[in-house]
Amino acid sequence: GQGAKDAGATKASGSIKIDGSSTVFPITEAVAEEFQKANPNVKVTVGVSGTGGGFKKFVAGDLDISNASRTIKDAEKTQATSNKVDYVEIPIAYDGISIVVNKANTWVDKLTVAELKKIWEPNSKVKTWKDIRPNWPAEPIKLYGPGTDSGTFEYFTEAIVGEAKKSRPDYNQSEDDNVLVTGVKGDKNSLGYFGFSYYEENAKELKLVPIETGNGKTVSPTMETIKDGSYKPLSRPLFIYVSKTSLQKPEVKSFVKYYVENAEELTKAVHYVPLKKEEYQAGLSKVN
Amino acid sequence: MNEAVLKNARNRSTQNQSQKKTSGIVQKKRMNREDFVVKSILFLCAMVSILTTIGIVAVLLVETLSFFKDVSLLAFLTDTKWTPLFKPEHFGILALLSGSVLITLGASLVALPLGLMTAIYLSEYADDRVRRVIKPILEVLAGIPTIVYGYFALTFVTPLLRVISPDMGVFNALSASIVVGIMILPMVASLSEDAMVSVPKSLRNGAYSLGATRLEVARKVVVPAAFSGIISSFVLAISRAIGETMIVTIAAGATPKLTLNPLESVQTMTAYIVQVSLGDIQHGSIEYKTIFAVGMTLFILTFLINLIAQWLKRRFKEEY
Amino acid sequence: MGQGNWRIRKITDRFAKIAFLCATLFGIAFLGVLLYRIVADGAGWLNWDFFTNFSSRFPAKAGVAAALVGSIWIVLLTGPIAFFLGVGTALYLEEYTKKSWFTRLIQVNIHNLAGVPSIVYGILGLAVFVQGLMLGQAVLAGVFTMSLLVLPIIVVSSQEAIRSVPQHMRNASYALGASKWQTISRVVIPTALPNILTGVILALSRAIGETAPLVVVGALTFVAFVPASPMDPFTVLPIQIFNWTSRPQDDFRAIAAAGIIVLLVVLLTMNLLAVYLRNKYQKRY
Amino acid sequence: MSIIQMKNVDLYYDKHHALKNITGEINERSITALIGPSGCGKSTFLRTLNRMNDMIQGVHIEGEILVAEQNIYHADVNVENLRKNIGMVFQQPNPFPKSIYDNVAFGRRIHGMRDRKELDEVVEQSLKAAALWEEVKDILKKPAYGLSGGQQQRLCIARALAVNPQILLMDEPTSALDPISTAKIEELIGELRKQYTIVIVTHNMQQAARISDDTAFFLQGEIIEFDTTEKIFHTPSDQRTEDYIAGRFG
Amino acid sequence: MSIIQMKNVDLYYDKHHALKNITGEINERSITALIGPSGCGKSTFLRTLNRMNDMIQGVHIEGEILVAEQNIYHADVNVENLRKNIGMVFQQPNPFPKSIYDNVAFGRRIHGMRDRKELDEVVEQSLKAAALWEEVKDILKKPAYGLSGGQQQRLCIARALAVNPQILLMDEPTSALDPISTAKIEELIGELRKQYTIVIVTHNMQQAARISDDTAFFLQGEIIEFDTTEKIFHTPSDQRTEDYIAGRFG
Ligand SMILES: Nc1ncnc2c1ncn2[C@@H]1O[C@H](COP(=O)(O)OP(=O)(O)OP(=O)(O)O)[C@@H](O)[C@H]1O
Ligand SMILES: Nc1ncnc2c1ncn2[C@@H]1O[C@H](COP(=O)(O)OP(=O)(O)OP(=O)(O)O)[C@@H](O)[C@H]1O
Ligand SMILES: [Mg+2]
Ligand SMILES: [Mg+2]
Ligand SMILES: O=P([O-])([O-])[O-]
Repeated sequence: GQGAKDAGATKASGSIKIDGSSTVFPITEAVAEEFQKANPNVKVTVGVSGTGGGFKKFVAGDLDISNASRTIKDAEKTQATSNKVDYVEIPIAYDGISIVVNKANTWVDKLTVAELKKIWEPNSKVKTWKDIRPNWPAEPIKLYGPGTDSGTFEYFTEAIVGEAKKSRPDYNQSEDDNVLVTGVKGDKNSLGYFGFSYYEENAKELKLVPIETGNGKTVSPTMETIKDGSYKPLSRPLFIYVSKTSLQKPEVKSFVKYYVENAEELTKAVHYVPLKKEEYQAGLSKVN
Repeated sequence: MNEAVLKNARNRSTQNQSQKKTSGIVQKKRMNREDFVVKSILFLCAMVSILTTIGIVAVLLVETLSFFKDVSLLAFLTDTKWTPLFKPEHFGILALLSGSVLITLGASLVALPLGLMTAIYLSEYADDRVRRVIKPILEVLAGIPTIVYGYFALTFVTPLLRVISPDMGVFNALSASIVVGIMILPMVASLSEDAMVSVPKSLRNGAYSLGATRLEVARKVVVPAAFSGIISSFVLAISRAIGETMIVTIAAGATPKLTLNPLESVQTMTAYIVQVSLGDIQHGSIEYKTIFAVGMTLFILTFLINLIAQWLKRRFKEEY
Repeated sequence: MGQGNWRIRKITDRFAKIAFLCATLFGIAFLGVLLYRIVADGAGWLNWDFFTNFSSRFPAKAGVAAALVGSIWIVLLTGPIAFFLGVGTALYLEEYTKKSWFTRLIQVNIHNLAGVPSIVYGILGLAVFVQGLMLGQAVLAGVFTMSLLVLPIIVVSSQEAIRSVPQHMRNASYALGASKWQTISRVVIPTALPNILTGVILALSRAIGETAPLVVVGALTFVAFVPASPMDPFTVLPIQIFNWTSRPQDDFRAIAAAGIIVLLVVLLTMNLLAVYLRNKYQKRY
Repeated sequence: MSIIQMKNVDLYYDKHHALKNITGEINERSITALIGPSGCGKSTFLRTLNRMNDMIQGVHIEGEILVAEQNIYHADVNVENLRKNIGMVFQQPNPFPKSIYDNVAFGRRIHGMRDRKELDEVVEQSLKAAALWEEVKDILKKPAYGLSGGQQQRLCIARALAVNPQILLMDEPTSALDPISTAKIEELIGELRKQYTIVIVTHNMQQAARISDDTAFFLQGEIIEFDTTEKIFHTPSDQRTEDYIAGRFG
Repeated sequence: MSIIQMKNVDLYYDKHHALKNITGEINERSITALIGPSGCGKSTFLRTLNRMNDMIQGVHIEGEILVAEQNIYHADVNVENLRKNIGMVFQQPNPFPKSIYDNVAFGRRIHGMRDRKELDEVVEQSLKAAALWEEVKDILKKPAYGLSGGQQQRLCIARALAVNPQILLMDEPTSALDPISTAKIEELIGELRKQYTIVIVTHNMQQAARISDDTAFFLQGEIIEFDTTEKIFHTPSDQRTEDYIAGRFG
């Protein structure tokens, strides 16, 4: 199915303003597309000015919904309070972070969290593959990762290095995950991390690195391992923030309900990982 | 013919006599409202750019000052690392500055000579019909979305360059600057060509009649006479190169690094500004304020470039 | 001045001609390769639905209806506004002021504005037009922001164009009793028009390809309706294209190419008028 | 009766003293010729009469010039109207990059004539008066730049005549013309003398002698002698005038 | 002995047939005057002799022009060398926007002269030859645009003379000059005749009669008569020539 379940309030009209994270955008777009079809009189608009840019507008009361790839920060909360913007936070999906190497890389079978930390921590001594494990080649390692202001970067550093935004700086950064894919593909000694969906689309040309978590188990990111939480620690939740004032508007309310009810299916459709059913239920209850 | 002239003259005389009573040759200035209105309107137009500058400088200045409350100017100017979004934080503008210099310089090395040569070809060598076709075609290059250029650099130019120099990075300043150069090429070519075409033909004829070759006419007569326009085109093009983000972000990566090696990945000041303003960063935080400090630096940089250009123009201008 | 000198000069001249031609062809060849790749990727996706559909998560259903109309709005409104402001400023500087510290200041200013990154215009536009003038995230806010962004290009090229109008033409007009404005509007502007139009072409080319400042001002990415007035929310082609290229699926990159083709067609159509006028008025004297 | 009076006019190009203490009168409905060697200031002087020097930066004028009893350098003079009434033809042809028709119609249009028929009439009359009509009547819509040098100059004369000036300033108007066209223009000038005041710079002594009533001889920015043409050419009072005229061929 | 031979030369500006079947010879070390009404093709013809028409788009030439026995329209003619040896002075002064010195030195410099002393020498000689030295010797570094019209024209003559041409084409070189400068230039032309071949367009019949050995009379693109000046001015064979000359004043 293409996800167009009955959208309920077909009589709704008005407009719904959404803005924020580029990571969350594909999901919201999918929802908006379907909702719009069912409610032609509602004008849903979705912008992509980044989580930070979205929150800026959201806390000023300019938006109905803000897409976010992280939770709201204290300073943003303060602004929201002072502008009398009250909101609800609804998690809507997971984004797995996949570690990949070049297809021609024959030596890497898995990496432990400790090894990843050793590679990525500030002042890291790792210059060649050999510096990670002595039996790996003495070829220089080329690192690829997302730009420093993305949610992925923040989450990865927190999970691996132990503190958000702590990272060695001398890796190839790019804002665009497709560009990272190209980078890893083009470099035999590369190692990179980026959103799971980008790996999935390019699975044939990349080699996925399983992660050995604390208790000796090795996991690769898949829909299942991310969803059930076993792909730890590299999956992060995505959110939408809904203004409570806006929720009073019937069109917004029905949109949000529609969003949460259809999130599972539509999330999969755009290659993100859905939450568990009960998590969606929890979200839905915040709206009602 | 005489009759016609006479008749005409007679007509005029009667007309003149009737005119003379009402209006002498020397008339009091009527309240010249038209010129006043026009001048005022044009002045307002000019004020738009002034106000824009004031707006931009104000925005930059306020936030920059508040940025320097937290970060010392000395560290800003001497630190060699730029990691405001990292822990540990460093605010060494040099790392971004070198990226901007590298890209701008590279792009200029591509666009200025090629653009000027194209302009000379079009204005001095090409047939008028050829010119009328080629010029708009080249101008298409200015309208291609930069994201297209970015991917073209990454997926076409870089692999090509890597054939020559296999161990250059996938992200490198060279590929980005070549493509930025191509993007600004029409700016140089078109505007310079216009300036050259405006040089009166009689000047060219003067030189040709002395036995000058086309090249000599172009170099010694046309280019000097069109100098002001050429410099303006250069400045606009360089400015555009400095301001470019997308191509650089895609093809050169986003790695602030103090290096002048074009084979490495870099980040420019503008790319950084875009990255942060469209990212996750919470607006109003110190990290966010960095973009204004960077913007201010950029503003000062372009200001210096413009001063040099003005000086060049005044120094070498030839008026006809 | 022996034969040697002649030969060297001749050879230099020949060589230079070839070099100049190569330089010209380089740009064209580059464009050729670029276009070839775009068309090869995107042409297959161009069909009527592509023009009437809105953004979609299914590549096959995605279209540019909103973005196309948004881009047309932006260009159609930015063109005249930037032209008026730009040419007006250039005229003021070239015809109505004596060289003084003040005009030089304006001059340096304008050149400087050309180097300000586009996103900074976005930040300014957000503060002044969206919030200050309360335009909201509407087409008009985007238009004003874009107008400021491309202003320096038009001002600078117009100034050069106006400066290259020979003085004797102005004299001829003044001697007939024309007022300053009559001289400017009927002699200077028509004579300078071809070169002014080059600036306009370059400016609009820039305006049609920009993403970042519009995003900051509030241009959207998903809009499932066509903006019917300048006060409506909007998106533009480059934003749509940018969004598609950043998707993981290959098909989206192909429809991005199709989007680029549409954008280039809009650009060419728009340039065509300017190029036609330019060729019509261009005279060598 | 004099229509133009110069009173102690001095003109400077920045520091260069180009006109020195020019004093004299120009009679109404007469032709005044200005002669003198190249660079002596004839063109500069001519331009002071319709304030075209206003256009040149760094020009500074002292003294008074009265036209019809009014000082044209007075602050509230309507310069456009002054120039409309004092036409000018320049040393070098300077047509606009427009069609032949639009060139001639230009002046009338800016002074408000809109009617196509009237304009047609003016254009035809003016081109005829400038002895150009026959050559261009079929190509009125063609650009003026296609014309030969002489044709362009006659076009400029036609353009000046089209606005019906009362005084006509001509800076070597026939120097680019062949004898036939020159004859026509001279004939025309002769006709115009009956109603108009004409001031003409010429390097051609015969022309000056032939057509002018009065002649002013300039030398290095000064008027050496200014008298009837008869007197200047036959019994000049200044040795330098005599020398200059004597060296004549032209 | 003839140095230039025209054989059935036709020239078209696109469709406009501007020169029709021009045939004739120009003698070495002589002065040939081209006369005829405005627009008859004198300038056009002059430009065919040093191939300056190459510069104009849409020009199409048929027939042959031999200079020193060589067809200058042959494919492997060195056009720059041709033009160096055939100097040209234009109808309107066209100095470069450079200093007076650089204007005169321009030709020599492009032909490879670098030595400052030599250049100084050439500049001085050429300016003297063009009767301009006295006026400009102290302002050689000043821009040429500050000069008066006549001074500019003499500067252009100096510029042409500076490259030592063997043939000199002059398109109404004195039309912007006063009698004194004209006299000097004519005197100079008289001097140059001893070594050089000069072709001069003039509207001034006296000038043609005074200085030229041969005269060609053009009418509507054709050479009506081409003979010794003596013959043309006293016993023309064609009625039209007689009419044109008779209408002379100049
Ligand atoms: N715009 C100007 N700026 C500076 N000096 C000038 C300017 N125009 C003319 N002059 C100078 O003023 C003097 C008089 O020039 P003007 O053009 O009036 O001479 P003229 O008598 O008309 O000469 P000609 O017969 O050659 O045209 C000359 O020495 C000239 O160099
Ligand atoms: N570049 C050109 N393009 C088209 N036609 C031209 C061009 N130059 C001249 N003509 C035409 O060719 C004819 C001859 O022009 P040319 O300039 O040779 O005349 P001329 O005899 O020198 O006249 P004048 O004495 O007025 O200078 C004229 O009818 C003119 O309109
Ligand atoms: Mg003069
Ligand atoms: Mg001619
Ligand atoms: O756009 P992001 O905030 O998800 O990086």
